[in-house]
Amino acid sequence: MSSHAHHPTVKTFVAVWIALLVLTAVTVYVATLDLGPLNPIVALTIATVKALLVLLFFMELRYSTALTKVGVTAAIFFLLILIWLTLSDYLTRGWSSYIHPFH
Amino acid sequence: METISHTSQAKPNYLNADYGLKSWLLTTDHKRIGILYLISISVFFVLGGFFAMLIRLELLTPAGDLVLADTYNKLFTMHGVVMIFLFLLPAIPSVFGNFLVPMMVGAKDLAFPKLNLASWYIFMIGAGFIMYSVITGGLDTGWTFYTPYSTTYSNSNVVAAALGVFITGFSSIFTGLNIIVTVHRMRAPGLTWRRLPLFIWAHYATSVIMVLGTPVLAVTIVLVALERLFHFGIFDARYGGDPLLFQHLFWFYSHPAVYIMILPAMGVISECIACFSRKRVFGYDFVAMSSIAIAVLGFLVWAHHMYVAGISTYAALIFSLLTFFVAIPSAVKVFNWTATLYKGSITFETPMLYVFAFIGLFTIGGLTGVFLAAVGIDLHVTDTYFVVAHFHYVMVGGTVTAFLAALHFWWPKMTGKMYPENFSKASALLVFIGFNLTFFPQFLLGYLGMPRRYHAYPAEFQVLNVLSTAGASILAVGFLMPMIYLAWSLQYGKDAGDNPWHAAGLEWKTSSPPPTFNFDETPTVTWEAYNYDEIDAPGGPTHNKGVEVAG
Amino acid sequence: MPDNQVATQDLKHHFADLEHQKATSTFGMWIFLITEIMFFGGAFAAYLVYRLYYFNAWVAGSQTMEIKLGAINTVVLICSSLTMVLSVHFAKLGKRKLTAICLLLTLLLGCTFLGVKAVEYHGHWMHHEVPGPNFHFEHEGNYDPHQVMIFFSLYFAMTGLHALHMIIGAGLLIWLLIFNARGRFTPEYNTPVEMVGLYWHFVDLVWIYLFPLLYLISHSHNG
Amino acid sequence: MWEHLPLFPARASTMAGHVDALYFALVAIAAFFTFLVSALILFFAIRYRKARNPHATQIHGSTALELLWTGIPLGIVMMIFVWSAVIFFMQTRPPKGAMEVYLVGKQWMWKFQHTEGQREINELHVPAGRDVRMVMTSQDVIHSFYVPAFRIKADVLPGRYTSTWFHATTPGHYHLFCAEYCGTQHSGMIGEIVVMDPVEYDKWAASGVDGSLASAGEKSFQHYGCSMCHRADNAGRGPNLTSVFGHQVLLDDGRTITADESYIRESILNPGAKIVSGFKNIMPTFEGQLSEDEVIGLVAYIKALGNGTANLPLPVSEPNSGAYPVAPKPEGSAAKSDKTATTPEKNGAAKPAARQ
Ligand code: HEA
Ligand code: HEA
Ligand code: HEC
Ligand code: CUA
Ligand SMILES: [Cu+2]
Repeated sequence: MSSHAHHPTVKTFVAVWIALLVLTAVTVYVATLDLGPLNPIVALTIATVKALLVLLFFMELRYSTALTKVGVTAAIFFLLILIWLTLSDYLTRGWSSYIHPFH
Repeated sequence: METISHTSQAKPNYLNADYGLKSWLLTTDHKRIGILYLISISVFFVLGGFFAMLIRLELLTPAGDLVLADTYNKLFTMHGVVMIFLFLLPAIPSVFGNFLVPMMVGAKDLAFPKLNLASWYIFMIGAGFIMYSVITGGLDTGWTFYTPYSTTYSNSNVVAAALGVFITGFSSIFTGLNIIVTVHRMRAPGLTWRRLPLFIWAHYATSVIMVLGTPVLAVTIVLVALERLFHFGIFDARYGGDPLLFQHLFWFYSHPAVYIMILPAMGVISECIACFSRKRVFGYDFVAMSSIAIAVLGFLVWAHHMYVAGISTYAALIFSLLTFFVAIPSAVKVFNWTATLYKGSITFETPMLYVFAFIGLFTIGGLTGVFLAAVGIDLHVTDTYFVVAHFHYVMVGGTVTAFLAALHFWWPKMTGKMYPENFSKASALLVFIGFNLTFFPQFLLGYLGMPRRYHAYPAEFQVLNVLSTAGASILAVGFLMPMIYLAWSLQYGKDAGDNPWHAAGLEWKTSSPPPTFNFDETPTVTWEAYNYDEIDAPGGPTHNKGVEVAG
Repeated sequence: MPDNQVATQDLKHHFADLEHQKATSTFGMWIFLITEIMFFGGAFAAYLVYRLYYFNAWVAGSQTMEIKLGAINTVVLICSSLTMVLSVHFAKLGKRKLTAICLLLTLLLGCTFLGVKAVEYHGHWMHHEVPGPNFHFEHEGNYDPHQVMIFFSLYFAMTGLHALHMIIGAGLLIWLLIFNARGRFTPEYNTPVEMVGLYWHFVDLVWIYLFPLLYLISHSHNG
Repeated sequence: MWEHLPLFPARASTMAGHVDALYFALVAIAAFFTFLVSALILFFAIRYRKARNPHATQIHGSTALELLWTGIPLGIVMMIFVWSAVIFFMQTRPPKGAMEVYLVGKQWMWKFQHTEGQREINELHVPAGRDVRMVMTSQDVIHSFYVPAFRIKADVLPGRYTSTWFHATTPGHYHLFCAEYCGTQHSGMIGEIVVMDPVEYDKWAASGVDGSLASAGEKSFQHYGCSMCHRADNAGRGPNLTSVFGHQVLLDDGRTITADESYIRESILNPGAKIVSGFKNIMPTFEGQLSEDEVIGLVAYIKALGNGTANLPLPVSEPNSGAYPVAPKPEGSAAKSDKTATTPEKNGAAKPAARQ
């Protein structure tokens, strides 16, 4: 697509809508398979694709100013900070700081 | 810009534009809303100060014989909650940010005036809930609401207070949102980012924290309330919940929140120090960027409040390392302010005295923060009076001092009147002496091992506590005086003229008090920030016509 | 910039022109949505921590979720997003009637979502799966029922907050319908429709993550 | 006079010196920068006051200076970080073979249990010159175990064990404070640490106790029927607990964790929380049936099983036959089961067992 003055058409919306429905069907189907640790990865990847479709087309982020894009990226960045640094505690608690007296 | 009339009262301004209570309560003028905030937070400051004085009185004797233990616990909790959520967080951004940001960027108002008024109402409703909790038996969880005490064991009115904090949070979010959008979208022509006053940079950084941090506090509080009302178990060890998760989420907001408190104060200092040394702020770019750096790095250090709380050793080390980084931009600011004085032409009006006090006290407060950042030391002094001293040095010695600087500096702008210089200097001195006497002994107490939130304490700590209480009494007088003489000056103060300080900045290029829409005509900016050389140059440049030029 | 735009009742005094006003509002709305990201983000962080810690309980809890109802609701929300985006589209074209129809459809779909959610909540209620003293959970699997309760706590907190946002959204839609009926939206001035649209899509977006996290990702594990 | 105005806390542990040294360094740095900044401000204020310098000279800044005053503080804080991290590792990693004291905090008192069997409330006797590790939990809210003279502090949490350790150097009486706000009598939740001469301490520890903590645990183990499922011949429905403590345990979700006190505690109170690989979640929860003291006894007992200083009650095997070869330290096998895992050699040797 061209400049930001160009707004999506009804056709784009319907296409995105269909894509979303298809992805929903896929993710529900995949959930019935046992892929082990891949299950959450697949499901979240699909969710992220769906989220991006909504963000970029329905919410027209694709046609928004750079500033808006930076803002959304920043929010996601800080959310990841929250999750990542919190997990830095939870995931290392097991590396017991406590000595193993019997080694 | 119109020419200056020396009887600015005759000019229509935002104060005399309209009369009656309704014209204030339904105003969308950012200046009037700023005044509404000023009145509200002053009330809460006195209330919080009242609780503080009762705390200090109680601690005069080791036995804890003035009030009951429960009462004492409620006192410091309500002192903390009122001071933080109802006074210090909104103090500078909601009063001076509101009043000055649109003028400094040359706009008629904030981007969303109705939202701005709504913020004030939301703030007052939230404050209402907190006050309700105070009246109906108080709150005794500490301002930190730690679980599982707050969710399960406390008998006080936690839900109302939590709701209050939740609601005031939205006021903060909306203020931040308004400031961000205003700075991006409402700047006058020619006012590029690098021409913005440092006050704006500081408020911009503050607003980013407000917008990104406060929602996390909000959802945490929702979970606490659900836990307390319906026993959700998310933070309750009896159900396998982890109380530390609450602390993570709480401090994810509340550490950045301390920068919500200090960054606007730093903005004030930059404005005042430039004006009273008649100089551009040394290293403008670095001071501006350090505000942003503080805002960003401030989100990475929260668990330094939890070193001994049971987090993993490795996490503690990571957070300690990151905490040291966040100290650096503050250091950059302190050095740049100091360098600004070099070869200045310095005068000692009251705001400048507060600036000097700020730099000294903030340096001590900040450097003791570095003590706390060092995990090895924090292990000993956390939850002692050392921490209490640290945060009063940054919050009272820092932010409240800067608030007073701002109040004196922009008082003529807001009211058109001068405050009495002699009284104000005397009170600045009292604040400085009283403050140090109150809180310096607490560093010693802390290292000696006196835990905080103690209603009674071993007798050997008494002497230092008596000193602290004595200091607090002096401090109270120091804080009382401005309230009296500023109120007095509304009636009897000298007319200030439009720009008594010959200060730079767009807010001074309109009349004092400003007209309702700030500028008769949207200004076009062609000069750099802090162009004191041009202002003070004989004859001054055209854009400065009308301002009396010194020398 | 001199004010060369025809001043309408819609232009607030402190903006240069309508375009300026609209750009500002849009940006403000995005900032608000950023706060929303962080708001739900806090709950997501809690969810993640406990899923890592209490995996078995998460599997057990998640397997009692009705995937069918969740999937139906996902489809309902996606459809409502389409109708919402169309109402914005038609509002921009000044087609009042089509706007109204699309808004109404969005509202109906929103209510459907809430209705289905209510059915699910009712089911959990009947099965004593609502956290609190009456919580009771007995299924196959190696898990600790306490931890399953935490799963349900987060489930209710997250879907509840999401539903609350939906209710607010429904209120906003009604408000838009009234304003639209009064003919307040024109091709020049339709900012409110667009703003509510952004909000509605955001609420949809939250659900796009809630659905797999709560219903799907632990479904096929039979720990 | 200094009794009324103490300015520095007593130094009664090996840690105190380390912490104080860093503290003094920080005080020096803080004083240096505070005086530097104040002196510069004062000097500039006087030298460049308007009366003396009516016209300011505009200076935009200096990148060299900026780098200098970013770099120097950065260098300083990085040094502090390393130094403090070293101290922190000392503070958080108890040395091997430390004797152990169990602590249960509750609103508003401290309950201690020595492995030798002594119980105390709000008063803790410890020997000078030995490493002491505290294993702590809370019955209700969060408390914090704080001994200023030792420069140590650690929060005491409900639902799990936290730990800290110290090596007292000087006999005497020291404050014990609760440093985490815990409700009405938070400031009343104070106690005393009595540091004793080691010989005195051993005497004290041995007097008037009817069996060690582990032996109390052993009794509970039988009383609550644990022995029905946990048997040394691996014939029970539960895992053999002989060499669990301090070892890696494979869980059924694939994770491996080290069995520390918190894990044992959780296994007893929330058996479903972590399931041992190859077993079913059939162990009933003992939450609500066991007091924290009994849990501690059980933990001490299972610990003793782990290092071979105690045996599972096992009718089919002769006692003390070394039937549990997994135990890495056979040292205890000669002793009766009331000698615990945690008694270090020197302590064990000094223990005048006959005086009971
Ligand atoms: C305005 C509020 C404010 C500000 C600005 C700060 C600033 C800092 N704070 Fe503080 N802090 C609080 C408010 C604030 N704090 C509060 C309220 C609490 C307690 C909450 C509670 O528990 O109730 C707290 C608690 C607290 C703790 C936890 C203590 C504990 O509970 O155990 C820690 C630990 O790292 C810490 C560190 C810091 C650091 C490193 C800074 C830094 O940002 C400081 C940076 C500044 C400087 C460093 C000074 C200037 C520099 C120089 C002059 C140059 C030389 C510098 C060097 C050589 C480094 N603070
Ligand atoms: C903005 C924040 C702020 C401010 C301004 C203050 C100001 C003061 N604080 Fe505050 N304080 C906190 C934030 C703040 N505090 C927080 C967050 C805590 C932690 C709470 C917790 O643990 O949960 C705390 C805790 C705290 C404690 C520790 C309590 C404990 O742990 O047991 C103490 C003890 O001395 C104390 C004292 C004071 C004093 C003497 C002042 C003085 O500066 C106040 C002086 C001001 C006035 C007195 C009002 C104005 C004066 C007048 C109108 C004159 C007339 C009035 C009288 C004569 C009464 N505070
Ligand atoms: C009904 C049988 C049964 C009883 C009674 C029982 N347990 Fe267990 N226990 C088990 C089973 C099965 C497991 C392994 C599955 C698991 O981890 O929950 C286990 C696991 C454990 C573990 C973790 C062992 C490891 O290898 O990691 C400990 C510790 C433990 N039990 C202690 C006790 C104590 C103490 C008691 C008595 C208060 C007790 N058990 C009573 C069946 C039982
Ligand atoms: Cu226990 Cu404070
Ligand atoms: Cu902090």
